[in-house]
This record gives sequence, C-alpha cells and structure tokens, in this order.
Amino acid sequence: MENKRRFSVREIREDFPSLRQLVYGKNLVYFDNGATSQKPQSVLDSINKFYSKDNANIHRGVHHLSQKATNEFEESRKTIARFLNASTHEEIIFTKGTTDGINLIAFSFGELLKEGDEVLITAMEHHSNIVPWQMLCERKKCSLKVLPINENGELLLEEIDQYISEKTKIFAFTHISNTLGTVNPIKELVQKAHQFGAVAVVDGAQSIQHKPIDVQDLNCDFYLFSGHKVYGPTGIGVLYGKEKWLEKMPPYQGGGDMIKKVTFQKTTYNELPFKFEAGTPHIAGGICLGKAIEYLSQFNFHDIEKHETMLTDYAQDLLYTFEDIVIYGESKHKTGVVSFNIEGIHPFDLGTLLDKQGIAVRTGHHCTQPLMDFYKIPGTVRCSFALYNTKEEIDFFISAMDKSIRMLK
Amino acid sequence: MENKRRFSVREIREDFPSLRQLVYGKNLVYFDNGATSQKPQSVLDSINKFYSKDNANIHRGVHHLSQKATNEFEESRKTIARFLNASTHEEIIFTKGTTDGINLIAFSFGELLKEGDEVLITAMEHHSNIVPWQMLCERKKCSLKVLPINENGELLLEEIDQYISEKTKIFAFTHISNTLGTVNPIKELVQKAHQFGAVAVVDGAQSIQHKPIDVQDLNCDFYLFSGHKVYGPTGIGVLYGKEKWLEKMPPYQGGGDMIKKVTFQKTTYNELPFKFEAGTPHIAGGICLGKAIEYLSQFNFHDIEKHETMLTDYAQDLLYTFEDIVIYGESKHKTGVVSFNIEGIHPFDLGTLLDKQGIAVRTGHHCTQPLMDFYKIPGTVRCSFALYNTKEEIDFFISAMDKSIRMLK
Amino acid sequence: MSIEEKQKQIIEDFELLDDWELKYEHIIELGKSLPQIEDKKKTESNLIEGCQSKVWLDSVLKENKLYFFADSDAIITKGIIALLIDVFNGQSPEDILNSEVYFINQIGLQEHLSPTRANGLLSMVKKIKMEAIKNATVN
Amino acid sequence: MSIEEKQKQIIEDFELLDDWELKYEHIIELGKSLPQIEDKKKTESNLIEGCQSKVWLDSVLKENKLYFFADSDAIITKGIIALLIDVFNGQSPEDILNSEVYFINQIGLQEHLSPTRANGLLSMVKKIKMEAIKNATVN
Ligand SMILES: Cc1ncc(COP(=O)(O)O)c(C=O)c1O
Ligand SMILES: Cc1ncc(COP(=O)(O)O)c(C=O)c1O
Repeated sequence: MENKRRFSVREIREDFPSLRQLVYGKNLVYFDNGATSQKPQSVLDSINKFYSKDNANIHRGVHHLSQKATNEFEESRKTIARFLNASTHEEIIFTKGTTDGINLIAFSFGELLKEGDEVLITAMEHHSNIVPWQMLCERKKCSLKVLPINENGELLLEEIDQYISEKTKIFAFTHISNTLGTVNPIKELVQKAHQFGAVAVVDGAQSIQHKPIDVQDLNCDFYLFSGHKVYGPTGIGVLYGKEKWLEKMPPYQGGGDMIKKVTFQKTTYNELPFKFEAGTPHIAGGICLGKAIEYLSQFNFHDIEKHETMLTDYAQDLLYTFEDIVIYGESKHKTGVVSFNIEGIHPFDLGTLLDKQGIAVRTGHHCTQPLMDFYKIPGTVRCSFALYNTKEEIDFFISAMDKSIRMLK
Repeated sequence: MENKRRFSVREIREDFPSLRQLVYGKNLVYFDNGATSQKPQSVLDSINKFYSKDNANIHRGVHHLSQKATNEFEESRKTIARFLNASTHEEIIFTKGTTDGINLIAFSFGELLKEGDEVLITAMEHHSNIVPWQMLCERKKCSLKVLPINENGELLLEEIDQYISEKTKIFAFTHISNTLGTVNPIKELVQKAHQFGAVAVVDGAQSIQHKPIDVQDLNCDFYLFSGHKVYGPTGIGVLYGKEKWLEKMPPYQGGGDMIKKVTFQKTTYNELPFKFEAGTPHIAGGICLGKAIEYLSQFNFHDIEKHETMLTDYAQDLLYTFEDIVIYGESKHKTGVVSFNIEGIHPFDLGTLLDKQGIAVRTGHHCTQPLMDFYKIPGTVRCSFALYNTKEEIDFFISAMDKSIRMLK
Repeated sequence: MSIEEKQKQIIEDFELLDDWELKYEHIIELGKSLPQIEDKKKTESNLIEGCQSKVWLDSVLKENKLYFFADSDAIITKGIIALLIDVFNGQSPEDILNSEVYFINQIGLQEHLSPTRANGLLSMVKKIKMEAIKNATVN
Repeated sequence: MSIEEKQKQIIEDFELLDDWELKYEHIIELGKSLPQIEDKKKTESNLIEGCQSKVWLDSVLKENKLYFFADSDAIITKGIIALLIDVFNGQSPEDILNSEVYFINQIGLQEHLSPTRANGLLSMVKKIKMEAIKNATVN
C-alpha cells in the first residue's frame, strides 16, 4: 500500500487559490464543477514553471530546452497511463478534450464502418457524445440507436437487446451523467458491446475526477476525459484507446509530428501515439495535466468518493425539504451531481438569485437537450461537487435557496 | 497615429523571464523561435490570473465567474479580429493551432470539392500544409499540384499558369517559409487564386509574429496562425475565414457549444464562430493569446520588422565568412530565418555542440521533407529570430560555430 | 418622455434600491405585472431563443410610433424586458434606431448583457432595433 | 571483460574528461575511428531511422558471441555507437539481454537518450537487444 495523503477538506481548500475569492462581496461557493473544476496551486506552479523555464517545442529539437520539455511531456503521458492502468503509454493520445477525442474516434474508427452498420448511444448522453455519431452516421449511411432511460434516470438495461445487435459496431455511453449524476454499470455495458462484436467507447468526462479508473479491468476499447474537469488546464484532454484499434485506425489530422516520411507522392505515418497527434501539441497543457493527475493521486480515491457521495446525499436530503421540488435523477447509483427544479420557477431565475449570493450553480440544459425533452423541461438547476466542497457550503446554499424562492414566489 | 512603445531590445528582454536562464551553466541564446517563441511576463500573469481568479467554463453559465470568463474570451476574439483587421469578430475561429486550422479547412471546405478538382500548394510548405491536402485529395479523388521553387528558395511565379486552372479550388501557401525565411508575394498569389475562382489559404504560422497582417487588404479567404509562435500559450491558434465561406462550410467537429438544438432525429448548428468551436474551448489559451497580441501591438510593427531583418542579415553576413558554408534560401525577400550547413558536417553534430554552449538552434528537416529532398540534404541548421534577439547573441553564436567546426573537422 | 429621459428616470428609480435584493425584488415585481402575451403570438418568428430562457417579442406601429409586447418564461428576464419596453414604447422607429441603451449597465444589471447567450436580452435589444428598421423603411 | 566491467571502464575513462569539450572531442574521435560499414550493408532492414541522424546496425554471431557493426551519418552519434559496440561486442546473447545500459547516463550523455527521437540511439539499444533475442532463441 502506498502512503496516501490524509483527506482533509480544510487542507485541500488551501491548495486552491481560486476558492478564496469574493463574488459580489460574498464568499464564492463553487458548485459548477461538472462544467469545470478549479485548479490547485501545484498545477498553477507547473504552468508558470513551464513557460518561464522550460518552454520549447518538443520532439524534434536536439537542444536542451526542447529535450527537457519533451521529457516532461512524455513523462506526463506515462503518469496518465499509470493512472488509467493502460497497458502501454502509447495508448494515451493527447487531445483538446473529450469532445475532440470523441470526434477523433467517430472520424477515424468511423472509417472502418459500412453502410447499414449501427452506432448505439444512450438517452442520457452529452451533446458531445451524440452529435459526432450523428455526423458519422450521416457520412457513412449508418443508423444511430438510442438506449432509453426510465424516470429515475437509469438506463433500461432490460431492454438493451432490442437496441444492440450484430449490426452495432460502436456502443458509446457516459460513465456518469453530467446532468443526473447517474453512475452507469459500465463494465456490464462493455461486456454487452463485446458480446455483439461492437467496440465500447466510455465518455469519462464526469468520472475521471470521481472514481478510480482501470481501463484494463473495465476492458473498454476507448475511454475519454477532459483535463479541465479533473483539476487540470483547459485545452487538453486524453483519449485512451486499445493499441489494436489505434493501430488499425487511419490518422485523423495531418501535419507535423504525425508523419514518418512526407513526399508529394506518398506520406507514411508515424507510430503511436504520434500518429494521432498532428501539429505542435498543447505542450504546457499536457505537462500540467500530468501534475493535476499527480495531485489527485496523492489521495486514496475511496476518500474522495466517500466525501463526494456524502455531499451529494446531504444536498439532496436538504433539497427534499423544499415544497414543490423535483429532483431529476434518482438512481441509487448516483454521485457528484444534484439536478432539480422548483415547480413554477424557471431555473434561470433561481440561478440568477443564487449567483447574487455568491453561489455558482449551472442552469440550463447542460448540453443534454434530449434529456430535457424527455423530462419535458427547459432546463434544471444543477449543483455539481468536487473534492474541495463542504457541508457548510451546502448549508449556505440551502439558506440562499430559501431566500431566492421567497423572492420569486 | 497611436502612441507606440519605444522599441528597445534591452527593455524587451526584461519582459521575458525565460530568457534569463543558464543552460549547462551558460547564458541561454534562444534561436529556435520558428519552432516556438518565449512568453512575456504579461502573458504569464494573465494565465495565472485566469486560473486563480476567473476560472470557469464559458458561454453557458449565468454565474459571475462564467460570465467574466466568457467576456474575456470574447474580448480576446475581438482583439484578434482588430489585429488582423477582420471585418467581424465572427470570422475568428479559435483552433488548437495552425495544423488544426488547416485540417478544419481541408475537411470542411473540402466537403465542397468534387472528383477531379485540384488543390495547389507550393514546394516550400510545412508538412501541416501538405498532409491535410493529401488526405483531402485521397478522400475526394482530387489531385494535388505543387508549384516549384528555384535554387534560391523562391516560387517559380512565372510558371504558375502551368499549375493553376479553373479546376483549382484551393490554393494554399505559406506567407513565410519556416525553413528558408522566404517571404512570398501573397497578395499576388491571392489574386492569382481568385482569377481562377480558387480560394486562397494563407499559412501565417511564420508571418503573424514578423509582419503586420491585414486580411481585408490581402483579400485572402483564410489565414491561419498558432498562438505559441506569437508569444502566446500552447494549444491555441486562430483560423480567420471570410464569413461567406464559413457560412457555407459544414461543421468540422460535433459537440457542445456548436449546436443550436439537438434531438436524436435532427441537430441544427449554431451561428458563427461557434459552429466551428465544438466542446469546451481552450479558455485560458484564448484569453491569453489576446494578451500576447496586445503585447505585440504595443510596438510599431515597422520597428519589429526592421530589427528582425537586421538580425537575419547580420547573421547571414557573418556565416558567409565560414568556408564550406551553404545557406539555403537566398531570396532577397527573406526574414527571420537563416538555414545552413557546413559541408562535410552533419547538422545534428553542429546542433549538439552549439547546444552545449547554451545556443538553441533547430536541426533537421523542419517538417519540410520535400524541401530537403529538393536540396538533397538530410537537414539544415536553422537559426530563427524573434524581437528579443540581439546582435551580441549572434556574435556569440558565430564564435561558438567556430569552436564547433574546429572540433568536428 | 424621450428615450433618453426614460432611461434617466429608470436609473434614478434604481438608485433608491441600494442592495441587490431590493433591485431584484423590483425587477421580479415588474416581470410579474407585465401582461403575458397571447399564446398565438408566441410564434417562431417572434421567438428569440437564448440558451437559458425564451423571449417573445411583437410590435405594432400606430401613427409612426412603435408599441411592443413581450414575454419570457423566466421572470427576471421578463422584468428586464418590462424596463426595455417602458423605454421604447410610443417612440418613433427613427428615434429607436438612433438611441443607445445604456441604462441596463448603469442600474447594475450588466451581467444580463454579457455575450454568454445565457438569455435573450442582447438579442432582444437587437430585435427591437430590427423592428424599428423594418418600420422605418416602410415609412 | 563482462558488460558490467566494460561500462565501469568507460565511466572511469570519462571521469578524466572533466568538461564538455574534452568529452565531446573524445566521442568525435571515437566516431572517426569506428570503421565505416560497407554500403551494401546499409540496407533498409539494418537502418534505424531517427528524426535527425541515420544509424545502421548489423551483427554476426560467432561461437555464441555477438559482434556488431554500425555506422551513422552523424559523427557524434557514431561516437556513442562506438562506445555501445565496445560494451556489447563479444558478449553472449543471453548476457546482452540481461544487461542494463546505464553508462550513457553516467558519463553525462543522457541528452542523447531522451525520447525526442532526435537520433536513433534509444532505438539502437533496442535493436541490439532485438538481435540478442533473435540469436538467443535460435540457440
Ligand atoms: C509554416 C508553418 N506552418 C505550419 C506550422 C504548424 O504549426 P503548429 O505546429 O503550431 O500547428 C508551422 C510550425 O511549425 C510552420 O512553421
Ligand atoms: C458527460 C460529458 N461528456 C462530454 C463533455 C464534453 O467535454 P469537453 O467540453 O471538455 O470537450 C462533458 C462536459 O461538458 C460532459 O459532461
């Protein structure tokens, strides 16, 4: 057993400078972590160090700075590979974010699809895990199937055989719903995909920061996440892919670094992971995402999960005391997110008044319009938690809710 | 006339913390600016400020931080639009970099091409301005034509009519060659493209930092650059496109932010520029690229050009005093870059010994292998200059060259 | 009263409301008292879709003066709309076109004008001007 | 001498070369004195392509001992290759497989082992091990 850092929220909060600020003269309460997380000082320091000490372009330079930057970039790739338990660091492709990664798969793996093939997604997907597949299906004349959910916001697993078949080539689903907080049984879903010969694409945008991930144990074919949601920088993300697929897939973008040899007649492509990393990558982002992962790795993940689930339950229990509350997503397997409405009140109005009290929640459709259509609502108010949030913040949020509702009713 | 900052290299160097460092105990001499530039303190400060004060996801949030971040991101877009003199800021698309931008055009504008159409590039292009077009031509059964150069590294303009015709739909060329420093007569090239009904794509990766750009005056259809080469962060770049084309082009990536309405049956796309910005963008990168552009805008561009051309000429003149030197690219219109070899010495050996003396030059093919094939060499040693380089650095470089050659011969 | 005078009036009114609660209570009040528009007027062409709340806007021209009818599904948006309508109602298309809306900033509601597309307010000001253009050229 | 002893020897030799110039002069000297390999041995399959310099490597097995022949178009790369060959020449495939190359780091040439793909050195160590595997399994 490694010796992990003691999980103390008070100490953790000290690590995040952006939490110590006033909004309209009030202490910031940041409950919009599903959209993006705040960054620890260690990540800020590493960004600053990179740009003021190590900044250079990578992979092609023989000079000292270039080699230093290259080493750090490639070390970060290894850190991430270990974090996900990938079999080799060559399975770690740096992307712009989850969206970029899904588009890469939809385009590149998509090239292996034929007319009449099917792609299966679920009814709780983020637009980023819907639109690229729609575009692929249009391009390749394939069809898109959607596994439905029940009112509790759970997948209708008992009906899955109506939606998956030998025609299904890709089954893409989210690990945790960004709108409902539902935790899907992804190991089971991966097995289902494989049973029918489909690849399983796991959208990990909302799970990487909440749960330990072991891609070999999950046996998923692809797993994606965004740096900015896991305490890292913006503009960087990761696509994990099984080597056998990445080897088969054609490149997505062309450019520097992804080639072995270019002539005007013929171009041969570089090996993994570089085949999928055309152009100068987000060097600072790649290096500092590694630092964010190191930050997270200090802790025992069990402590993080316990704390975040406690916050979710606590918030939910207190919200249920409001008259006219509707909570969306009532699965027993749920974490990190509470999405709700007060009947007769528009989420925008509630969000605006909470904001005036220093509380950052998200309101709207959360890039899951089909889910809003399912519940027949324009949007919800969503609290999403991170490891630095506290019960006291939730108490304050509840009293602010009280005041806001009184003002609006 | 605006009041511009006095151009003092000594003062400018003070702005760049990374220049004040030792490499193997020697003062860093950074001549690898063509690969990436160093960053001024103002950019570092803005990155730090963003992550420690304003960090939030943008466009969809009603809360204070989200609005602040959104405002800064969109202000940056306007700053860049003004810098390029775009007709509207909606013509400014944030990308990952030049490579990403060219791929976007090749994919999306490429959808408008038909079998038998042609794409024209030049013999001095960077791989990023070759491979995406090769991939497009393969996908759409089009053919790729290449305008040749002469030994001096200049386009054979007098022969262009053999390469361009009514079949040509895209003419893509670099403004300044990253390997040779040749400055192409792009206004003329744009006119030529238009004369045959082709769109003109200008690779500005090596010009944005050296020359004032006025896209309306150039009348180019697309102009691309990378943030990291213009004193800004990594992982961010800009695609300028004429509104009329951007409106016609289908989206490139699907996801959040680029849609108006998603249902499983039908998705409608958002307006410009968002149609081309799927997913959470590189928010910090976008904001801080604006700061880099503001840094550059303090100066009169004429002063920058004068200084950098002086450095280029000075280095070249001194290099000519070496026996057995071959300089590649001897156009009269040349700036920022000196590429050379000493006969009988491999560029890698020279680069290694210069590095040991604290001098960062680039060696190799500079992602222009066809150009290396043209000159029948494995690579060159390349010095590329930025506004903070000095004559004294060049003097030191020349003496280090002297020592290195003595060791190798 | 001219558009200018209306805006000054609103700014003065809001100066008395010296904390955010009073301000927003007032706006919510205005939102509640703005007459809803009929469902049949809530057409696609009258709709300004923000990312967060919907806004419908309709207008009629009477004796070269424009009158606006508007609604929103969010009450705060509706309150701000009520202020906007109050400023522009009964003004000529030309005056509307030549006017500049600055009161929203000055009463501390600038957050509702940000380019977040979080609500349809910015688009609404645009739409009001569009209506003015339409009616000014007919003229 | 064993692989271990050879490496120790090289490290000791380099300790006397106490600045970068002496070190690199020595490497360049080694590079110059390493016999070139015949052009016909410079085949595709013997080529290790780095981004910057080319390396060719060939081997023969004699009485269960491996002997290497190598070349490069860059002289510094060739010098380091000469050191590598010196370490591995005349060793058994098994010993080569079980060895760890650490001397490059210890003589201050770690920059040549970075994953920049700037030269073929890392790949060369790999290739040497591959040759050893090939010959060890034949055995
Ligand atoms: C002329 C030219 N085009 C394109 C590129 C590619 O830029 P990036 O790697 O930032 O995408 C470069 C930079 O290396 C370049 O010099
Ligand atoms: C479940 C899910 N998938 C995908 C995404 C898209 O991530 P990004 O915007 O970082 O590309 C998000 C984030 O909003 C998400 O929550």
